[in-house]
Amino acid sequence: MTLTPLLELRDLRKTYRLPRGRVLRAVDGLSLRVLPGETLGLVGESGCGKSTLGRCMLRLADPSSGQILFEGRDITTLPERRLRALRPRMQMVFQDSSAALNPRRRIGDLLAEPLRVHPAPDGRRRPASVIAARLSELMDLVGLPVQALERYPHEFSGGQRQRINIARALALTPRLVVADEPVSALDVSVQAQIVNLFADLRRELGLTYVFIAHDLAVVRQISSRVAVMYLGAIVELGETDGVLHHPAHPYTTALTAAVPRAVVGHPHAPVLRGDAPSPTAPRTGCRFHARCPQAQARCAQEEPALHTLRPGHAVACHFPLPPGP
Amino acid sequence: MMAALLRRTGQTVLVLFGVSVLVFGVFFATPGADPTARIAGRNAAPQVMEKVRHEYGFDRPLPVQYAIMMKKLFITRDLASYTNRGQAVVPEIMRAAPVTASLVCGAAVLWVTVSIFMGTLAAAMKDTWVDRGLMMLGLVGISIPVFWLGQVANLVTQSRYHDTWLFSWVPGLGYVPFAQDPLGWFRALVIPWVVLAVMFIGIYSRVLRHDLVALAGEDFMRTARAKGLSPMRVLLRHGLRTSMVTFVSLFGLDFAQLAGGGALLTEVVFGLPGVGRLTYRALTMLDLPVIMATVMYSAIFVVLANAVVDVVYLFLDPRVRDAR
Amino acid sequence: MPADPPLLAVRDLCVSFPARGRMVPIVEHVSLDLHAGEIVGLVGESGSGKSVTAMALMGLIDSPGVRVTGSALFRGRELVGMPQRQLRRLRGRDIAMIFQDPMTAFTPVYTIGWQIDEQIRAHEKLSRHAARARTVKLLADMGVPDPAHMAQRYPHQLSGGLRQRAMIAMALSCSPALLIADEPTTALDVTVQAQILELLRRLRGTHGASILLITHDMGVVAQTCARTLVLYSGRMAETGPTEAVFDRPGHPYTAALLDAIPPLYGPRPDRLPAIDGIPPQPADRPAGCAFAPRCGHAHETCLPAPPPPVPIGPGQQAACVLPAEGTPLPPRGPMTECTA
Amino acid sequence: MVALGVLALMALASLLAPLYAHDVAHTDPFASNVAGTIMLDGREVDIMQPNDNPLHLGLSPIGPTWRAAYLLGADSQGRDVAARLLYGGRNSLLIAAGAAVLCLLLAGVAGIAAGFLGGVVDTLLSRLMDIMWAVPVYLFAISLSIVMVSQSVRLGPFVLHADSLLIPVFIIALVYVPYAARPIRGRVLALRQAEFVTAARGLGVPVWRIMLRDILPNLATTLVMLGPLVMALALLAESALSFLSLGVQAPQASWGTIIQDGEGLIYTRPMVAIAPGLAIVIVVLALNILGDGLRDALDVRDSGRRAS
Repeated sequence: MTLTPLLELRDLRKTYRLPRGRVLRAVDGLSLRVLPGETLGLVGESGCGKSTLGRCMLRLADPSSGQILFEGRDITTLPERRLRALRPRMQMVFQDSSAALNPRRRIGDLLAEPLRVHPAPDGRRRPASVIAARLSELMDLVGLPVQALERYPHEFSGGQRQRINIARALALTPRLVVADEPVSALDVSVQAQIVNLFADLRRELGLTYVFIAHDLAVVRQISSRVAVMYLGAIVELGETDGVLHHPAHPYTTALTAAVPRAVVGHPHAPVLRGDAPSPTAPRTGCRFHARCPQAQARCAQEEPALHTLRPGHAVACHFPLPPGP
Repeated sequence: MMAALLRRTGQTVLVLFGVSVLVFGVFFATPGADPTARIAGRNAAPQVMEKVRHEYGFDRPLPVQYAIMMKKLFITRDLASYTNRGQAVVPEIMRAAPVTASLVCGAAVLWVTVSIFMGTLAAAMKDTWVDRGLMMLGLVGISIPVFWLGQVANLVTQSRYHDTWLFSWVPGLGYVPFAQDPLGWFRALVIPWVVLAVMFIGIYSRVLRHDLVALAGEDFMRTARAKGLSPMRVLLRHGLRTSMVTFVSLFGLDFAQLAGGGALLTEVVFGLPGVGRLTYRALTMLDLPVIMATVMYSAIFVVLANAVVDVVYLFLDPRVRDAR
Repeated sequence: MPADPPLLAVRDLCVSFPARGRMVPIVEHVSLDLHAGEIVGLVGESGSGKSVTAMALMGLIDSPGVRVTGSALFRGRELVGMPQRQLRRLRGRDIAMIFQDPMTAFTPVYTIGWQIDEQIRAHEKLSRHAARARTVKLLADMGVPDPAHMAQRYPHQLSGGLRQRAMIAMALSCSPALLIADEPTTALDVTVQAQILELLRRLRGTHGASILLITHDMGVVAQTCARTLVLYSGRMAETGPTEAVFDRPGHPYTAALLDAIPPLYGPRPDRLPAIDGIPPQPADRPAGCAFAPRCGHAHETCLPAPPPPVPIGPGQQAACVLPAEGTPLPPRGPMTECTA
Repeated sequence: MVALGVLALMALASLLAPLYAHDVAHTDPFASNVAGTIMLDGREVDIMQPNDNPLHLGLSPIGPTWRAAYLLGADSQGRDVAARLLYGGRNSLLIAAGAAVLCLLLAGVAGIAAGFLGGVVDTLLSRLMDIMWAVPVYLFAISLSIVMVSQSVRLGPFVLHADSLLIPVFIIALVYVPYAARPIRGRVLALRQAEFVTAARGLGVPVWRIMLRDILPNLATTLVMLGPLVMALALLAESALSFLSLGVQAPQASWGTIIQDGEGLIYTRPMVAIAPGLAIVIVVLALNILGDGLRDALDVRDSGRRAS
């Protein structure tokens, strides 16, 4: 069965030029397919380029090279004006719920904005009554009272603001939603509400998610597939529990082992030493070899490609770990 | 590091070039006015006009005029005043420079010490009456026109209360070279120093207080307190030292502007024969070459001072050192 | 359970700030014991008052009009109301603190070594040279590579993990009896967090420090702390040995909080058991149990006044009416694990 | 609040200048009145009086009379200082306000262009500001003034006469552009990076609409804050230029020109110079307090968010 991917990235790169001739390779030759209806979790530590990748996917940042295909169509160099016509079908939810909402505008105004700037499917502008009806529908969808439309962003708690952000992203019934760390700024009790909301909305509206997070447990809860990123590239990709419970890449192993679980017992000794190297440092060979406990001579010279290990599980490692029992 | 230095130098040269073009443009390329008449002065004879036109190349294209002007300013240094019977301009500026330097340096010492004291004290006593009083005082200082303050100071020290014990030591207006009589130099300059410093004391103490108060909420200030340091040490060694970064950059700019002739009004009011008063005298006689030369001189000074501030910055803030 | 008097005994600590003309209680009646060599966790969501509690113990709150009442005995000396001059001698030498964000917690314009030297020399008469020698030794102990060189570097030149190690080195520089760690790993990546937690656990053995660990992460508590105190909206919800709190939570909030964490292993629930609503603002806390509006077990006895903590097991207390009414929560039991 | 009241009062007083001059004091503030006399305590008194030195050499204008006419005395041409003060205030305030508005307009355009378009435009504009900033503000203003005041300037169809009040407005506005453009550019830059702007782009909102609905309203606070501060600077600059005879040209008056008139009389009739100086101090102080208050008031939301 081959489905046309909703979103496809081909050898995508995003580099930033820094002073003193240094180059930051935020996304470093990355290929990925997002299938319709799935939730792809994107995990990695800070500075691994997952947020930049998320922005590149929607052309909110322009990639330095490579290709982005949305619904099979190349949008890599599409001018902003033409891109606008596609925006209703691809949306983003940001991490900082307060920064993503203009503090000087009312919630109702913010939510109506996409409905005002985009014509209705019949090509005409939406009349005010239609917009008003849609707004109350959206508030209902994310579980907020209609009265909230009259208020300003700062009058809400973080969780409520994130609901507003989600409502705005859904205003135009998109197919793809890229959520960039949407719950990492929230407390556990509120985080669970928002994770549930994402799951409910997917079921109700048939959405496709790219869910970016650093919290493995949250990603596992929501994702059908997981991609593990390290220094701008995917090192492991596959079905969620396959990757998290039977990792093939030493980095994924270390990552899962490092998560402090809310279970009292034997604390795990940390597997990795040191911090991740700076994404500006030049590198050769495997991007992980300097911290890898299993590194061998070959790892320092030759960069491993992401290859299929078994159906639905790919890894970028010369010496992948064997699957568990 | 080397590359950064080279880039900075390149930038400096570029700005200098830009400034010279700007100044040249203002004086000689303004639309609808004949520069010849400006240089020759009011009611100049036709022969003089002709001589000027030829000497400055006003009958030739603008870039040539610019080149001639720059050559006269920097290479042959024979730019001469027409209204003042051929007085060479550049040496005159050189003679006036020490006076300006004496005035500005003294004022700078005064304003830096007083404003650090005032700003720190206000920050330490945040939200008390001392704080409010000092800051209001600063605001008043900022709001006083310096030439008017100078006049009032003259009125008080030279006339009204000159005969009282308080101001009997104040000499008449004018300048005494340091080499000639250090004490006289000092006495002649004390009042101008204070007058010139008042506004800057206002600005700097307020900026410093604002910075220090903002810093008080920073994590590292809390760390410093958690280390068991005394409040004094926290404020001075951690707060003030960090604030110095903004303070110095501000200081560099203001100092350069003043030394470059920005202290004109003070010099005029107190009859100090510095660069500023030179400009003023030229101004009353519409002696354009002199004015242009002083403006150029001051711009060069400011640009160079900016470069120096950048270097000082490197020493003050290690983050900047690595960021370039 | 050690029988000797606790190193730190906090009783009925209350902190209130003035806002809009009245005193708003941020922290209410918090009590805890911390014995020598122990790591005690103080958990709560943002706004639960955990950081304020720590700052109050250190006497670091200096907002105008703040009122701290109750008692906090450190080695038998009362910290609440202690004059700043005495507190200052205590801070950094007997009680040290480390903070959440090691990036902003160091003064940017001095080297790491200078800042550690400064603390040592603030409390002990030591030459510059001797202080630096100790600094380098401490950095080495904390697992900082090439410590002599690292001491000469500025905070921004170090990675997050190294900065936090340097921060801990600074806190330990005068061998304090108590270390208050306020969200020490929140700003760090998980792999680095694991290293720092390992380091904190080791400190008890190597430096004999007791630790009050403040965090919002139940996972961090489970892995690090012998005993736990759960705060909710400025009040104690539950306290006890970590294992007991996690396995047999006595307060519905603790139970709900644990349930709301998505599991990394085991069966994946369709929906997470989330807690509805949000914690109340300190100014409009309900008269009764602060958790009652979000609690599935709330009934009329919860409403008139905040329930006092009642013992529900060895060393375990919960501020809930359920155990006294004979309907305690069922134990969650040790979590079933599917091993990798 | 008090600051606002003081400003309003000063502005009102200046507006009523003709009323005072014609109907209360009955003096003409623009005509020389060296030979004139006024009635004081029922006696007719010369406006120009012999000096009180032993030989009674030379003449000095009369000092403050504390009556309607010549309330603050006369200047060296026998003109009523009080009336001139009010007329001068009109010009000073008008020029300062005009310059502030024009300056913010220019700086706003430059700052928004540099901050929003970025790239080459930003580099060019920023360099230009650097270059302008390199010339001390007053020297720059003097240079421009001397060129424009000495001859009329023709800019296309517009002719600026040498005595036009527009000249100081234009000059002062121009020299303070870098001062105001820098913070505006910084703010625009920050806003352009703000997540809510990215979010708007993600929603497919056109650039002009983002500019209008998301950037400008957030920029307004910066402009409002800068307004009084720039006006304070402009007022000081105007008085300095006029003091150097490069600002407002005779027969018009401004506070700066009156101080200059008073310079020669400073030891004998100090009130001529002190009164306009005090007026400047009061207005500038009020403007600065207003600017400060605005900054505090507009910053509240930001500081309130820091609570954790």
